[in-house]
Amino acid sequence: MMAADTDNTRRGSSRFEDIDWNEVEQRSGSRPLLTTIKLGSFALFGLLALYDAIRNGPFAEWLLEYISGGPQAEYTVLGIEVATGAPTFDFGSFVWDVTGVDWLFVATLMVMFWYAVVPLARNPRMTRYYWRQFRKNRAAVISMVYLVVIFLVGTIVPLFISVPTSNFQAQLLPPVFTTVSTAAGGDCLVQVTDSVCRGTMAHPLGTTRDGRDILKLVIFGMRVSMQIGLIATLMNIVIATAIGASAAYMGGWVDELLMRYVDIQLTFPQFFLFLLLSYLFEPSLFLLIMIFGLFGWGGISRIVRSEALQRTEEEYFKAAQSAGASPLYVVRRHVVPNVSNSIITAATLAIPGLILAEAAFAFLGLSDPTIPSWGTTISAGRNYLGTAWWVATIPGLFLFFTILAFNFIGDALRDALDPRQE
Amino acid sequence: MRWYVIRRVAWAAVVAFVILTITFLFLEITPDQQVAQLQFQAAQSGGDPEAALDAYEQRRGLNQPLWDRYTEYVTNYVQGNWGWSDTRSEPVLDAIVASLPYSIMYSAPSIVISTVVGMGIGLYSALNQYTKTDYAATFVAFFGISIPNFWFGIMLLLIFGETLGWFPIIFQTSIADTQTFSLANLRQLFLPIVVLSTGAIAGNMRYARAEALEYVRAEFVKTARAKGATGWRMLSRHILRPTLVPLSTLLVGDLLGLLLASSLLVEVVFGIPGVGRLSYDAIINQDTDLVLGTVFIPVFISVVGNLLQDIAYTVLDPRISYGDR
Amino acid sequence: MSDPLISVKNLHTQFHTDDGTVRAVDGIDVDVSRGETVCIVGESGSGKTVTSESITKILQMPPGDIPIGEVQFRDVESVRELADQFPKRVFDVHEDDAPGTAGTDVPPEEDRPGDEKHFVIVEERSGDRISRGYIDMVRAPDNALRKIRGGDIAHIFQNPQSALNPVYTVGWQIVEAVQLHSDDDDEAARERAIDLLDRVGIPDAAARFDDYPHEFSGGMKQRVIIAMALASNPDVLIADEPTTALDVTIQAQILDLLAEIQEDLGMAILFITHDLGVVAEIADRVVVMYAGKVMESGEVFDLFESPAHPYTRALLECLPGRGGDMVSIGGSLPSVTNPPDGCRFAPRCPHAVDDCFTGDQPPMYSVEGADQEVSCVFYGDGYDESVVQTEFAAAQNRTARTDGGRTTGRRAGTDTDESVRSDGGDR
Amino acid sequence: MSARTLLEVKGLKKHYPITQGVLKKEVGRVRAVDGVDFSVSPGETLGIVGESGCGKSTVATSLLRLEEPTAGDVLFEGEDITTYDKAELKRFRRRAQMIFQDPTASFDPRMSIGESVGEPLLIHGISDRNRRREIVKDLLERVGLSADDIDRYPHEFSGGQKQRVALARALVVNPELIVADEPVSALDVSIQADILSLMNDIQAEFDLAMLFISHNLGVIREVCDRVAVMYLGEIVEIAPTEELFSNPQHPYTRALLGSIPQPDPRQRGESITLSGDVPSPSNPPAGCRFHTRCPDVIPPEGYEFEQRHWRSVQDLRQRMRKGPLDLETVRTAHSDAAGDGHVQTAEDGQSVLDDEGLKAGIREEFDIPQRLSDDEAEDVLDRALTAEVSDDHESGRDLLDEEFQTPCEQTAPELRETSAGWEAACLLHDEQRQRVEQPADD
Repeated sequence: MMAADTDNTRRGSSRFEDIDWNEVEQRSGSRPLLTTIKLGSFALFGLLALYDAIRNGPFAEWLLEYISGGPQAEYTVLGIEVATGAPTFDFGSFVWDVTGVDWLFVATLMVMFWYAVVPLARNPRMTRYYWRQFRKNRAAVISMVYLVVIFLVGTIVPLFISVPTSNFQAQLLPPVFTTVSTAAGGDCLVQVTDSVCRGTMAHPLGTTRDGRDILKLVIFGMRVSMQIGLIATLMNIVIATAIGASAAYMGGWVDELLMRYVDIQLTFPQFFLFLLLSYLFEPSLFLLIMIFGLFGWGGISRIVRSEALQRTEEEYFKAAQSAGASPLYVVRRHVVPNVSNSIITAATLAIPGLILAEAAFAFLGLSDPTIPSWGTTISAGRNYLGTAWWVATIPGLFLFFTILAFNFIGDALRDALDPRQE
Repeated sequence: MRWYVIRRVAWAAVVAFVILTITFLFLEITPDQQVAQLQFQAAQSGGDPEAALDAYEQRRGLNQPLWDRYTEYVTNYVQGNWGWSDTRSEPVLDAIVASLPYSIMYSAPSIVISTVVGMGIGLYSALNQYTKTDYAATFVAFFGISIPNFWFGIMLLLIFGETLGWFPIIFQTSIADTQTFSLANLRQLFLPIVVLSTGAIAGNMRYARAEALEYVRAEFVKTARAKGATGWRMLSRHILRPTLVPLSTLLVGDLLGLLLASSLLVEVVFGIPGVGRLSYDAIINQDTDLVLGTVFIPVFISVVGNLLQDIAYTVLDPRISYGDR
Repeated sequence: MSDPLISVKNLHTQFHTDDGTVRAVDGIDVDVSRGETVCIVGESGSGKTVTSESITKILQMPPGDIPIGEVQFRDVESVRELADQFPKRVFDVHEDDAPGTAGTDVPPEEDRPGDEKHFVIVEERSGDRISRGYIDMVRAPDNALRKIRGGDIAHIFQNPQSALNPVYTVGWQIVEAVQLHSDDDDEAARERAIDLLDRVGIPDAAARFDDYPHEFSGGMKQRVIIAMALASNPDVLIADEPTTALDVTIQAQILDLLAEIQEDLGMAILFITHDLGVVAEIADRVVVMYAGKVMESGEVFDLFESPAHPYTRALLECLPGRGGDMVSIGGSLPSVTNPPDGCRFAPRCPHAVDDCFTGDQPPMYSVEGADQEVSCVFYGDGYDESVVQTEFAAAQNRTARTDGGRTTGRRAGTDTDESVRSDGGDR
Repeated sequence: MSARTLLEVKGLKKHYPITQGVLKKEVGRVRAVDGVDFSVSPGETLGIVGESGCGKSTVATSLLRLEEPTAGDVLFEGEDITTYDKAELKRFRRRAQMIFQDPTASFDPRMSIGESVGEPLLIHGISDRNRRREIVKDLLERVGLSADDIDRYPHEFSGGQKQRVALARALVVNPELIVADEPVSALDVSIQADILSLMNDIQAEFDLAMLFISHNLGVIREVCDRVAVMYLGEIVEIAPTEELFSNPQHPYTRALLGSIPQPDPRQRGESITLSGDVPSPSNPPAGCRFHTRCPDVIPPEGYEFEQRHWRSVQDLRQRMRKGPLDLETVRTAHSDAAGDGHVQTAEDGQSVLDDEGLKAGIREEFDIPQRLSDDEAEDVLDRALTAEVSDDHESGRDLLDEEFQTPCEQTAPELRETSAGWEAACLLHDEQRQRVEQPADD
């Protein structure tokens, strides 16, 4: 049909009609290199986490305690956070004690790397196409830059600074370039006149009532928000995908049972479910993430199920089936990737909800008071509104813009990824 | 149709029952904070912690078999015996009934305002897609859904209460009790209503816009235009009416939860002694019965809301067959 | 000859999108006279649907926009009525002594009668009464069009599944159509609606009055839509691919029904289709569209007997099932945002010469000895029209020798990205 | 065309249960495909044509076991694939490929077309990515695309190009059978020809057997060697293409052919129009499934009918079986049929038809002449209508049922060889043959 090929013997094996199918059917395939690296990285991570759990023991301790049962006077779930043993990494100047939340966070980042960054890098053409679609929304691009900054600062900087502590030499200092009357009390580092105090570069965003630096509090708050948002959302996605896809794929009574359960879970207003569980478990940050992650997936699983049902009706699904693909192959290669558009969008829109819930809980004083979250700081500033506006305002602005940014991105992603919005 | 409604009501009962059961299980597996407190007190006052524990379990019937406790728990709730609030020294239900009016005082206007205004803006925006008004409305909606309501409340208090002094900072129960329908009461409820409505308006608007857009582009709307329908008739009959079908589920499903959660925070911020505040105080004071009671109120509202939504759906959409589900 | 009822003159309809301005309809003329059936035929992306929706402006605006062009509706009754209703927007060509604006000649764009605000154009009065004139639908405001839409000009659409509102009964929807254009009370409107349903062949019309659209089959829904269109005895029925979504046996029923109704009511039909078989079945006159331009128009027998434009020939020859060799045009539609110079069809035309690639689309030349007009340079001065009056396939084979490709195996991957997007759908 | 049979389908049935309630109790079944037989030889193209809902696509999916058939055998090279286990089925699926209608939906939007086309290779064990790419590149060029297209995504192609890619994907594992379900229906006519001739070329080159499903008789005529015509889950006629087009034996085939508008204005008005809609496959008519719409439906013995009027009387009878007639419509819409004598003025001043007028209106509604040519038949009809308008629906209905029965309703015809030399399922042909065999009967 096409121009004659001079080197027929070389091209021979590359013509479809020359494939010896009897020979092909005898052989079995090998695993690609990249998959091996991926599996290896997860295995390494698992080993490290196991090592930490055993050496520092909080996890094992907790498990033992729980299994042996019975309320004990010293019983505390908080034990998970505070490692009892030596720090995990100790290289002289760099000491990092990896907590349970940290382990989860690293795992989340690894999953994001392997299942978002790597596929995007491997399909540059598709990535460019999505980027072109996404770029049309300028607000989303700005939001993306903002979130990347928040993410990097929040993840890296806390490794090098310590949690801000009370400093009674610097109470209620205003942010730099602003002044405040000292009549209301508080100390002052730079006195302008007798009763007017000016903020300093030492505490660029001012300090709280007990003299903690707000900039540092905000940076630690970034970490908390990112951890809550990303870890809990990833847990939600994983559970929702598993439940939604099984319901769609198995159908029948499995579907009925799972979706009825989801109905019930969603009837319980999520905020109050979290509230009740938080009350009953008196959670650490780790447990709060667990509660959010284990009970927040109902809505997404419904989306996954309906999307998956739609995908199985698509012709490309039938095409793969008629080519002889096994059900598992089809689900893995066609259903999950195509549902992932909706999942990513739903997840991006779910993250702000979780961040907001954590902030609200911290504001209400229902979370670990030792963790400097934005909500805690807002709550602390509430009592000094008249004298120190900045304590409640500044972390609130960060919270607001972070939620806004996620919403903008979610909306842009929906436009870029959702075929329904043609 | 009647069978469908009966089935839905039965299902709502099942849901309520399952939620009660799950809550019971959670109570069972978590440590009882009051026990720890009692033991601590006993030890401090020189008593025997074990004896205190026994006495406590005796009093609360915790030494009975699991199954008996479970049946008693469920029957108590069904019969309206929701337990005793230690901190308020009255039955839980009485405490809730006493605080409910304060919650309704600001949430009822908020629901009405947010539904009417939100849907109105959403529809207008959909009809005028790609215009400046549409962009502005969309931006406002983003603002509304993104702003943390408790912080928003604080900021409003800071600006309009603290700085400008337009609205009172402290909620006065006496005004609410004696002059419920007075300007003074409206003045102290104004900011809470604004805070609660902002998020709900934005949510309503986004949903209404998205759904209406589907119908603005629908073929049957084109048919209606070709018939000569325009203006209000077009909007109300041909776009709003079909939009109500999907919207009815979204309004209840998503916004009810949002509204309930927001109200708790709003009450805490503005110091309104409603159910949310009651819940918050109960949590802080570790009054478990009262916590459960105040959490079950939104759950109950949600169960009923879902039931009404399903029935509304079948009334609104002639295509649904009652044979399903 | 009397004036046509609808004259589309130099109509341009555009859509503003992120990827540029899509010139869906790019300067076309179509006339429809009373009682006649005019078919606009073309492939997807030719702009035929947009043309039909521009007439009464039922397309979405924005993103749609009609920057240039006139749609004249010459129904004296409507002109009188709207002249009374919008006295400030009437333009009387005789009161104003602008030369050359009277008559049916296409006014050049810059001296269309009146200002932008004038849409009722009065050309002749006998005594005080308007006896000749037209409504310019492009400039008419929505509240003036409301009377015409459904009242004088009715529409039926391609997809009966989605053209009826699912939450209302079919009876309600027809009654609405009746009451929008009459003062009938509910009872009278109901009777009229049942009458209409029966007229279009719905069995047990009264019993089905209260049924919802999803309880009807596709063919029956299309009948309901036709009944709705007939609600106020319109002068013109615009039918946009009304049978495309239906099976052939049902298509035959609907075509029969339309022919019957036309005979009874004497209305004009503007029929949009891609199916030349349907055209041959019902048309009096045919307009062939390609990429937003008219390639050829003419009386149906002449056009099928001796298609003048190479594109028309190609369309007829590539119909499957005629027996004989299959012909394909090769290539694909030109870019809609940035169309090529010259004749739109030139890049795919085997006869194309250099003149075909320069300037504007060629003017409509009359074809000698036939009631036909064609936009092809070969009918102009200095060209031999017999060159293009040969079989398309034969011409393709002749030119194929020079470019070395085969017709069927011709690489279709040469088109640009825009053109790929363009054939995604017929907007 | 070789004499060997590649694919043989025997008594294939696919029913979908209609369930109700939580317990999924079966309350009926949709008989999408209800016993079809046909065979395809290597290198041959068999067309299946029919209206939407006739079950033609279900034949395709159930014979490839994309859906499990309810009953019947599918023999591929003599082996019954309905008994295959997973491994055997996978091997079979390499040898039989499918092409779908919608060129856009049949590609995973997130896979480059290279991956999509190479996917069957991967599934069937060619794990060497470079080798797959070489094969796909070669194949893309052979279906008229460029090797550079391999990394492009489906949205970058036009519909016609995507259908070429679909063909490449079906070819890549070198199958022996291709099932094409409406492969050109979503394309413009000018592109259809491209794809059809490409399919013809490829089929000839590789001696492929093809099952070509379409609702478009023109397309069928272009590519098929033989055609099977389906109606409501059954094959009513199966014949060599040209013969079928020139001399259709089954009334349904005739009607189908007759309703295609011809691109020639001189032939206008010659189409045959069938009345009514296709009945629901969940409750197909008894006997011959086409008898409810058949213009040639056989009249009962003892009455002489004009065929056209007999059809109309049948329509009336079928309508009356569903329940009492809707007399309100007759009153409002057919008041002019009766003539002035039958219009009376009621108490409220409105004019109302009397019974005679109503009967005339009913006749007009159903296109029955005001007087039938056969007196006996006229008498029966008149009595039935009188009963109907005097609120005695049951006896009117029963009278018609008893007197005006058609043999088509009582006996289901089977596919039998007709005098034309191929098979059709129609009692008219059975009758004819009986007449030929027993001339004394006539």
